[in-house]
Amino acid sequence: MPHNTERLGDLLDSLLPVLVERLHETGLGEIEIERDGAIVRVRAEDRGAPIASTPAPAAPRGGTPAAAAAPSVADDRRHPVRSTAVGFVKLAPDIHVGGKVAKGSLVATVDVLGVAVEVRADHGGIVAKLRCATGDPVEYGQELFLVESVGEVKA
Amino acid sequence: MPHNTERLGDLLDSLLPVLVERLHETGLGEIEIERDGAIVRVRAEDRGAPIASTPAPAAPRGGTPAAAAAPSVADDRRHPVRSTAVGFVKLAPDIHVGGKVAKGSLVATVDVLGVAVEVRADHGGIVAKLRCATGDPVEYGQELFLVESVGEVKA
Amino acid sequence: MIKRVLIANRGEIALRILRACRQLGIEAVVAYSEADRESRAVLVADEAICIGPADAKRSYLSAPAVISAALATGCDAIHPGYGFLSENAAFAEAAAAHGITFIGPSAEVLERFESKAAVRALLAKHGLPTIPGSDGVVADEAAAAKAAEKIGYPVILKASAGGGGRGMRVIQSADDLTQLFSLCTQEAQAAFGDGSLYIEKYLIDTHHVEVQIAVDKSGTALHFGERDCSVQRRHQKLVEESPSTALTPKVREEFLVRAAKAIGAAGYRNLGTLEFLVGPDGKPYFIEINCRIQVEHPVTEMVTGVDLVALQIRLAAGELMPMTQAEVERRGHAIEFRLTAEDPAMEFRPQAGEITTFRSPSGPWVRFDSHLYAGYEVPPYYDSLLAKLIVWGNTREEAIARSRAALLEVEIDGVATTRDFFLGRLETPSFLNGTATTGMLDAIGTADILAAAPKARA
Amino acid sequence: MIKRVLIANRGEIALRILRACRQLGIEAVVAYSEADRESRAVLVADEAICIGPADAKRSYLSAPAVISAALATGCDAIHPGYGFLSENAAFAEAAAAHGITFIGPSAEVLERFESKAAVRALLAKHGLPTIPGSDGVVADEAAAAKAAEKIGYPVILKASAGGGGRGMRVIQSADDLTQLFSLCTQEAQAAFGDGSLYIEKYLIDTHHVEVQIAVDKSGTALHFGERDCSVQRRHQKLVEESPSTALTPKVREEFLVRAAKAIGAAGYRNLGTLEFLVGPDGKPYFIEINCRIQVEHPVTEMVTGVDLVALQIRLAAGELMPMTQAEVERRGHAIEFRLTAEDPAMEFRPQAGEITTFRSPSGPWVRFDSHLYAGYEVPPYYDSLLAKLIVWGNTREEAIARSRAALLEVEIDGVATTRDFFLGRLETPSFLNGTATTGMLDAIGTADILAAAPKARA
Repeated sequence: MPHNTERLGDLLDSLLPVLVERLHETGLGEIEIERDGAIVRVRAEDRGAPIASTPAPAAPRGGTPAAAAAPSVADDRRHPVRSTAVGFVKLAPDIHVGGKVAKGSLVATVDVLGVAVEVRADHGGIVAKLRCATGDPVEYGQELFLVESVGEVKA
Repeated sequence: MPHNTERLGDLLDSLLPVLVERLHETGLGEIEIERDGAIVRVRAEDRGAPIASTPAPAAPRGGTPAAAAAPSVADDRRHPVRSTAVGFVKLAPDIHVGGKVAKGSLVATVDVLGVAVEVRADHGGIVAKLRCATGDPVEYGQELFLVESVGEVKA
Repeated sequence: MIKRVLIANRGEIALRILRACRQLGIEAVVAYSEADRESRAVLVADEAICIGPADAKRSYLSAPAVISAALATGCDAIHPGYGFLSENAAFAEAAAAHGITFIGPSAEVLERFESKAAVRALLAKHGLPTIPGSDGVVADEAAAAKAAEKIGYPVILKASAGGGGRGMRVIQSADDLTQLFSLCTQEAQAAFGDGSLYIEKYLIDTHHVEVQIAVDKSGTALHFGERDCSVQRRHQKLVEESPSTALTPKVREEFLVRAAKAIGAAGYRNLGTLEFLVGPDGKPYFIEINCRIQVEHPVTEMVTGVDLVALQIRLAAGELMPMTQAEVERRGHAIEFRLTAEDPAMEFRPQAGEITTFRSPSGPWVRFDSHLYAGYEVPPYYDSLLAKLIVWGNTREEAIARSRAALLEVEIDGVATTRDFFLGRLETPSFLNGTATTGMLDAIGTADILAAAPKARA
Repeated sequence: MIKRVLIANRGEIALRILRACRQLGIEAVVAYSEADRESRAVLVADEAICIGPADAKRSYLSAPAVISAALATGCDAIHPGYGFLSENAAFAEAAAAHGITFIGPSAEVLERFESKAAVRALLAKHGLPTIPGSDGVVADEAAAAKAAEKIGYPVILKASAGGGGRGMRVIQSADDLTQLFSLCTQEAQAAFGDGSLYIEKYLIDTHHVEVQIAVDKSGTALHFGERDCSVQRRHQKLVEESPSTALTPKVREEFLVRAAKAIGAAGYRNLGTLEFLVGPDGKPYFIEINCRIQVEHPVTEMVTGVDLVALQIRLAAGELMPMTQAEVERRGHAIEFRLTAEDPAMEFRPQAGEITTFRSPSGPWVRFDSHLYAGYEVPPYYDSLLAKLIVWGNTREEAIARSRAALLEVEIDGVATTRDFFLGRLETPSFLNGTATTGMLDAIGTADILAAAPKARA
C-alpha cells in the first residue's frame, strides 16, 4: 500500500474534529501523549475563553416531520428551547422574535392526543429565532426556538 | 454518548502506531496541523538518526507454511533477504549466523516444481539471524534471513 | 390499503419491518427514543421521528407518544414489532380510535387471547390437546392444592398474565405449594399487575415446538410449519430451527393442520404463534399463544419462502389470504442463532458499549439480521439482542455445517457476545443429534460449552 | 476424497470457495498476490500463502507458482475459480502430474472443449441447435467469404480462442469482410495466441440464455435450470436472472433436458455452462461452453437450493452425482447485480482506492457476496468486481421490488460504483417487462439510466 503525506493529512483531517470535540468536552486545555519517539499534543488555542461544559445534543439524524432545522452552533448566549413531547406544537402568545421569556415560564404546549404537554423555558432572555410555528408537528427534543440571554435576565 | 479522557486515550492509542509509521515512511521529522483552535504535532524524537527511506514490507497476514516469523523491527543496519518465489528453499552453504554475504551474491535458491529460482543478496554484510532452514516451504516475499551491514561492506 | 407505516420498535426488528415496507412499496417512518438516534434503522429510513427519552416507558411503551407520532408524521398504520406494545389491546384500541391501523390482531381479538388460562380452555374446545392443568385460573390456595393433587406433582404454577419465561415456578410437592402459593401471587401482581395463577402438569425433558399461523379477516387460517425452540437458557430461547426433530412426519402434518384449523375457528386473526410442549411421548400439548411477529420468524421464512412481515401487513390492511395451504411449500432446514450482548463467561451478564468492529457473515443461504455497524453504541436500556444469524440448508446436517462456517465469520468487537457459546453449542452431541430439550442447557453448564468452541482466526 | 484445497483466485470468488470448503469440512489455503495481502479471503482464511507480485502473470496466472504453492502448503487439490487458470488445460495437466486434483474438468476434457468451432460442431452432432455458421474454423479470407455468403450478412467473426465478449466483430457486408479479415486474425493472434476465426450468423435482438450443467465421472448429467444474462454493456454481463423471461415453459423444459443430455453424451465432465442466444423466434441456439464455475452461479443456487461450488468440488473428488434430476427443484426467481468499481458517469472508467465505508444490505432473501470491508484498498491490477448482490423472490416482481430495497441499502464509499446505474436500470421498462436484449443497454445510453435512479437517503 502506498503511503504518503497526503494520506496522513487525510487521516488527520478526519481525526481533528473528534479531538477538538473531546478537548472541549473534557474541559482540558491540552492533551499530550508521547510514544515510540513521537508526541501528539492537542491544545485549545484560547485557554482564556470559557469552555461549554454541557455539549449540545446531537442533531437528529432522522428526518423530522416539520422542516428540520440545522443545529445551532454552540453559543453560550443562545439556548434552544426543546419540545418535551411528540405531537403538534402551540407557541405561547408572546413567543415571537424579540419577545421576552422569563426562566421557567410556560412558552409552548405540545398536543399529544388532545393532552397539552407543557414546555417551559430553561433560560430567560429574548426570543432570537423561531424554528417552528403553531400547528407544526414536532418530535421529542426538537428545537422550537432560541432564547438569547441578556444582561438583566440572569440564568 | 458518554465521552471521557479514557476514550480519547483509546483513540490516540489506536492512532499512534499509524502516525509513527507514516512519519518514518515519509522521512519527515515533524508533522503539524492546526485547526479550530487545536494543534496536532507529530515529531520524531531523535531527528539526528537517519530515517529508513524504504519501508519494510508488511508482515504476511496469511499463515505462512513454514514457521512464520514476526517482522523485524525497522533497523537500518539489518536487511531481510526475501524469497523470490513460492516453493522449497535451499540456503547456500555459507548462509549461517556469522557467515559473510557479498552484495549481489547467490544466497539461496527456491525450488519451484524442480526449477531452482535464484535469491541474491541486495546488501552485503554478516548473516545476523536465520528465519528458515533448507527444505522449508516458503512463500513469495518471505524473510529467509537477516543481513547486518558492517563498515567494510558498503551497501 | 396501508400507505404509510410508523415502525414503533427498535433494533433488528425495526430494520426488518422497514425492509418489508419497502418490499411492498409502502412508506415507513421509524419511531425512536433518544438512545436510538444513531441506530441503523433510523439512519437507513427515509424518515424517522424521536418519540421520547431512552426510558421505554416514556417512548416505546408510551401509547400516547407512539400514536401522536403516527399522527404527526401522517402515518395510517403502526407496526409494533415484538415486545413493547405489540400485544397491548388498549393500545390497539386507542390506535383504531385515531383512525390508525394496528398491524396485528384487533383490540377485541387481543383481549380475547390475553389470558393464558382462557386461551387454553378455548383452544382445547377447538380440538387442541393441552397439558393437564387447572380448569382456568385457580381461585385460592385450596383450589390450587386440589387441582395439583388431581394432576399429580410436579406441577408448574404460572402467572396468567406472564410470558417469556417470567412468572412461573415448578412445584414439587404439596408442601412446596403451601409455602409458595401466596409468594407467587404477590410476584405476579407486582410484575404483571395481575396476581391470577393457573396450574399445569410439569413435563420434564420437553421440546418447545411452535406453529406459525396466519388468519385473514374471513377466517381462512394457514400454517407455515413449525419451529423448534428447545435450546433455551433459563426459559430464554437461544436457537430456533425448522422443522423440529421432535416430531415424526406423521405427527407433524396432522398436528399442523389441526393447529391452523383450531385457531381459525377460535376467532383469531392476523399473524400468531401457537406454542406447544412435546414430551417424551412425542405428542404436542398446547401451552400458549403469541399474538405478534416473533423474533424467530426468519427460520419459517427461509423454509417456506414466505415474507411473514409483509404478509402480516397485508392481512392487517384487510387483504384476503394471498395463497393456499398447498402453495406453502416447506423446503430444507433453517436454524437461527440469537447473538446477544451478553458475556457467557460471566453468567451472561448484559453488555453495553461501542461496537468497534462489525463484519457480518455472508454467502449462500446465510442471512444476518442486525442493526449494528462499526461505531454504533449499544445502549444499556433495552434487551441485548445484537443480531440474528439465520442459515438454511437442504438438510439439517448441511444447515449445521453452514452455521459453523458462518459463525466463524461473525466479527463483533467492542462488547462481549454469545458467538463462541454458539460455536461450542454446535459441537455438543445433544444439539448435533437433535435431542436437546428445554432444560438441558442449564444442566450442561456454560463452561463446558464454551470450551468446545473451535477458535476463529479472523 | 479431497482433504485440503488451494484457492488460486482472489476477490469475492476466493471467499465463495472458502465458504464451500468450510461447508464440506475441507481445509483451505488461500493463494494471494502481494497486492491482495489485505483481502478479505486472506484475512478470514485459516491459512494463506503469497504466490507472487501484483502482476497476475507472475502470480494468479503462473501455473508453476500456483502448483508450487499447493505443494508447499500440503494441498491435494486446487480450485482455480473463474478467469486466470480456470480453463487452462496445460495447467490442469501439470497439476495432475504433481498429484494434485484440478477442481474442474480434466485436462483432456478441457482440451477437447477448448475450440469454440469444434465444440459447436460436437454439440450439434449431439442434438443442440447452433447458429448457422461456418463449418468450424475458416481457413482463409476466401473460405470466410464463401461461408458468409451462404449464411447471409450480417455475420459475426469470432476468435476461436476468444471469450468474455473479446475477439469478436460484426461484419455487415462482403466489403467489411475484405477489410477486416486479416486484422481480426492478427488481433486474435495477439490476444489469444491463436489467430483462428470462425463465422456465425449475427442475430439481433437476442437474449443471452445459458444452462448450468454438471456431469459426474460416470457421465450422469444434470441441468440446474437456465440463467438469462441479456443485460449487458459492450458484451459484458451486468445483471443475470433465473428463470429467463425469453423462454416459454414448453420450450424451457425441452431445451434444458436436451442440453443436459447432449453435454453428457459429448463427454464433458464436472461443472459447466452452455451458452445460447435466443432470437426473436424464441428458440435457443448454442454458441459456446464455459468449463468453470461462473460469476453468475448464485442465481441458480438461490433458485435450486444447490451449492454449486460444493457440488463442483465433490464431483472433482470423484463422487457420483449426489442427486437426481427430479430432486433439483427450481423455485421462485433470482436476480444478480454485479457491482463494480467503475464510474458509470465517466464511461465506466475503472476505479481503485480505499473503501472508506462498507455496509452490506441484508434481510430475507438478500445475499451479498463481497470481499470488501471498510479500510480495504481496491487494487488497480485486477478486474473491477466489488460485490454481487443476489436477491430472491417468489415471483420476478417480488425479486425486483426486493432488489430495489437492497440496492438502496448498499453503502460503498471511497470509489465510484455502479450501484446507482442498477437502481436506474430497475426503473426502465425493458427491464421491468423482461424484454431486454443484449444490445439494448448500449442503445439506451448511461445518462438516461442514471437519471432514472431513485435517490437513497443513507
